[in-house]
Amino acid sequence: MKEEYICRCEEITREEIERAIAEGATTISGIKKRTRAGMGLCQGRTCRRLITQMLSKVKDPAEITPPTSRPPVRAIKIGEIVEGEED
Amino acid sequence: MIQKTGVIYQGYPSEQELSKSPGVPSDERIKRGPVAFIECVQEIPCNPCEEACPYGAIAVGQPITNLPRLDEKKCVGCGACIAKCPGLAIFVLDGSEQKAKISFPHEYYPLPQKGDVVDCVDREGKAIVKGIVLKVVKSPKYDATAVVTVEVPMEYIKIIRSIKRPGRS
Amino acid sequence: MKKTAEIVVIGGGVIGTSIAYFLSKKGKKVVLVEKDDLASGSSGACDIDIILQSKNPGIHLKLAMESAEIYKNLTEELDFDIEYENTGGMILIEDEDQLQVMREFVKKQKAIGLQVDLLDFKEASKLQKGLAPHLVGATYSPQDAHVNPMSVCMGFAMAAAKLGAEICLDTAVVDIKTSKGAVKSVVTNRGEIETATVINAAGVYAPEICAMVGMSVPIKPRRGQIIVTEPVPKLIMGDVLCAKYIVAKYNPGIVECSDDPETRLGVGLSLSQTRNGNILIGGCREFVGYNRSTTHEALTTILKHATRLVPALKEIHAIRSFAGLRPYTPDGLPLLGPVNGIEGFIMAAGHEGDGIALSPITGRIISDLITDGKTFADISSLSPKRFDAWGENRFAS
Amino acid sequence: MKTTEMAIIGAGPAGLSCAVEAARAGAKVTVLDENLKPGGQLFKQIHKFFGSREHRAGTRGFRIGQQLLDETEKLGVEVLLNSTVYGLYEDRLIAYIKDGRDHTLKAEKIVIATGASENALAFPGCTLPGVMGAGAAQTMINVNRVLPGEKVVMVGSGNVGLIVSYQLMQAGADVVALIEAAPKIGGYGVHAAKIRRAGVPIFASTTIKEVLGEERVEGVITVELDEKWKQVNGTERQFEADTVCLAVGLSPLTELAWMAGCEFAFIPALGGHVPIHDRNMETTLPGIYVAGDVTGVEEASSAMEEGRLAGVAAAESLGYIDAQKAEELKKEIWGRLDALRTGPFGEGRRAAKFKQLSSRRLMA
Amino acid sequence: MRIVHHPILGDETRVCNAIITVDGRQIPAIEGEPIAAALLAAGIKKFRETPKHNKPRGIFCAIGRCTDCVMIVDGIPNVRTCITPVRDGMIIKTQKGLGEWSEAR
Repeated sequence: MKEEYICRCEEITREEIERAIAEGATTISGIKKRTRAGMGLCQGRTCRRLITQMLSKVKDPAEITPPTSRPPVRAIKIGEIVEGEED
Repeated sequence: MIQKTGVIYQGYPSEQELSKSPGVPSDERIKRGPVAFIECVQEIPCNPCEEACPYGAIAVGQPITNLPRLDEKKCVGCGACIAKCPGLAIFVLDGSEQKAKISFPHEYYPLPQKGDVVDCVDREGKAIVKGIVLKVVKSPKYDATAVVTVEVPMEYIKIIRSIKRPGRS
Repeated sequence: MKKTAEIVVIGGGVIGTSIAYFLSKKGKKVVLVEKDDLASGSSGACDIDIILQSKNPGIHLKLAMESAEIYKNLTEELDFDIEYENTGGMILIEDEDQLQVMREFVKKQKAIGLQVDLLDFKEASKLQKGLAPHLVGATYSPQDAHVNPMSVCMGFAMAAAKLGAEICLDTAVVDIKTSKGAVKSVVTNRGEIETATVINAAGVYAPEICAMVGMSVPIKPRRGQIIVTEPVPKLIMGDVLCAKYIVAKYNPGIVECSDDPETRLGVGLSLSQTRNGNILIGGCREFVGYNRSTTHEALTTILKHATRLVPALKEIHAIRSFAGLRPYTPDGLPLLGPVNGIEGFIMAAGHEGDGIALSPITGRIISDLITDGKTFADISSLSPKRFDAWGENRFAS
Repeated sequence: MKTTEMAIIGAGPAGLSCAVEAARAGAKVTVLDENLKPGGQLFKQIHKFFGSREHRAGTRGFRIGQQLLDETEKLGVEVLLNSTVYGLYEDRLIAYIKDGRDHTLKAEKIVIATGASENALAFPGCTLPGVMGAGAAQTMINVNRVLPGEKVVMVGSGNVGLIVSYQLMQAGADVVALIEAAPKIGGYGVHAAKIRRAGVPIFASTTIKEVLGEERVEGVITVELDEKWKQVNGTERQFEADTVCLAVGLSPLTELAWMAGCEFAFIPALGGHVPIHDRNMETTLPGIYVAGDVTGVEEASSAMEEGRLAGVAAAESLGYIDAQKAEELKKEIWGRLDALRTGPFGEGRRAAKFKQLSSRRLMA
Repeated sequence: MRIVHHPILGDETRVCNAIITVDGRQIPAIEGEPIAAALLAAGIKKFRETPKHNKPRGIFCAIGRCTDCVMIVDGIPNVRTCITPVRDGMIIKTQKGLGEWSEAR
């Protein structure tokens, strides 16, 4: 049987996330710290919901909030950020 | 596979659901000549059929989730509602002659041509009988939805609802 | 339910977990309480560098060097991959003035035994691709290294747990009870823990814990903002800082009152690349209380500074930014050891940006102090007692 | 830094409808969208919409998109395309990239109309090329006119799964099966009936056990689920397929609202955590509004109504509409929204929306 | 495969007016369409190999969020092909792992 990837970017499997939950992770950032799930190129935008579902077995889903949202919400070329608007 | 009957299990309405639907005309009416047959059995917020009918034969009213009610006396089977229904759920049946005529919306490429002998399918897409295409109506008002009329033996009037997509076995 | 512990460690960052580990190793029965999750404060919002050459020559550098020694074998010792890598590191120098300062800095560091050299631009360019041509040189030390700070926390905590420590997450300390000038118990939102010894390793929140025993310490949060890039093939050789970083770190007064955002925000380059390929671009140093928001001004200022020194970064995508609070102290040194007036209350906080570098040695020092009453070096300059007068003055005002 | 009275983030059905209402009242409106073309997801909707005349029912989605664009143009709304908003900072400062440069925009009123994104599903083989979102496939066939595959297994029987199945067939593909984990079909029966009579089998209480193939999708093994959602051994079926489309729901794209500091409520029926708003679509932060799927996943018609509501309310608070007139307009819009949220499919959302609207009061 | 005839959208009116080179192979494309669309039209489904397990990936979300479809475009890795428009003469390479930076850049 093939691997079942939850975090597509960092190639983190369902088993790895289950292990992190068993180790005491109760938040999405807790999973992130322990497995790297959600730290990849897409920043958890694809796997967050799947992880929330898995966490909801140990925690009320109402309390599972996304990790702090910080800019940039899209991958932005650094060269474009430093190229400020013309005054 | 789906065991239970009814639209939420089979994906199309059961005989029972249709018999209770206010959009379904009586058998007698179907025998008298072309009439709309509305297979809309869930209360969804939608009413273009009401406006589509130039004869005022379809009523939804308020709230717009009411099931469309067909006034089979007013309906002349003109088919203006067929292409207007966003759910492609309205058919026109004509049981007044020896063979049944069934009109239905069609949105696949290519369109069948008048005179084509086609595989006619039931609500599950099963090819039941061969039929002849009598008419293919396209109109700018229909916005790319064609209305196709096929002729099949009378016993299939309440069974046949479409044709096999062209080029599919 | 009331429980008892030989020692209660407050804080699940790199300092608290390290102390819990070293104490457990010495057979102490430790309970670590953390109000959130491991590495939720500064340890989870910082860079990955263990830099020796940025440390002030003196006790600071000495501790960092001892700590670096422990790091070398820590992955094996903890049986946990902390992503340690001896990468080396450099400090970029932009002009003659900076060169002057760095020359002195290097001389003193060498005297203490750090391997560090001054390189000219050509030599520096060989080690680090993509440098801006206006740079005049760099200092280089092969002793600098990387770890994953979150893994360090996890590794220490799990190793401590294996040795019998109890790690209580989601457990906030609400009070510390004392009697006749000695610690009696720690009260948490999940119950009371009787203990005679409590270690305050709460980082930027250490002052809150101190307040519970009526004590005041001059630790204050200093915000740093860091930008994370997409993972890219190896581009950054190790830790890359700029001389300005050193200036910003040790001269908070200069930075605050400037009109130039780069100076006002205390912007200095701090570049490193994680094992996964993400480049961390820092940073700045601001006093804005406990505000952990990021700002557009810092984002653009940090990136402008970074791309001025390493233009190759321009082609890379930023995927995230974050802010962390460093526990700043007025003399740039942590508060380690017992305090006056409250027996059994021990400080281990105030490492500012050096918590990662000093984590293992702090664990060792505190465990030494508790079990033996002394440690390998004279750390009197780190004693919290040095700020006793500060506290009194503060109460007076 | 640029300034405007009203900034709308997202030029989809909600954002454009909002812009039209506010601009009609006289407000200076700037719409930002990261895409090269405005319209959001409307341009891939080639089916006729449901609803009433006011919702432009019976009109195909992409034509509604074109009509909205024409209106915004006529009203002189500034639409900044290819403008990627990447941050919403304190003091209502919007940071975005356009034409390879960093820009900032400060607005008195901000409307977040960022829509929703498709949920993923994990199963062995879920990362193989050929497994994709149903919306992704829809974009490919209807916008880019490229067929992602020829034999498709569709996962999910909500309206998206049903409609995209139909459209894949219109584009020339075969849908070999549609599977649904729940015991019954989730979307409208009329959509299901369309694909059933085209010969698509629908398997309820069924999920994917494994997708076959090493380099790309070559087949799909499905398995049935019991009442406890456990896989039942021996019920496997194998399909030859080159594509698997996932239509397992949408989640509101709330990142900017979180970043701005809006308060959220947890309402599963709307897709999870959604920003709390009042009857003016204003969030818990004064001057910051939300509209459309970002407030909870519904469909384009309600998104447009919510956009209008936000447009009227924001224009009112900017002083372009007097209170009485605004009240009338809002009442009309609410009447239409309420109508959309009736019937067996709408009641749940209506209740959920009520909960969302009451959250602010509960918090206070 | 391109959809030439469509019952709702009508016949395709655009023509291929660009050539892009994918792993050395020239394929026809339409200026301005997403790179990913041109690749699918040419039957290419695998866009990259993952860093950890070298597994194939292709299009997944098509809106630039999931980043599964990234490739090396004109020497720059991690370019999201689903939202990057085609320009005539683009050089595209299947990305292996984190990809590599072209010196020519």
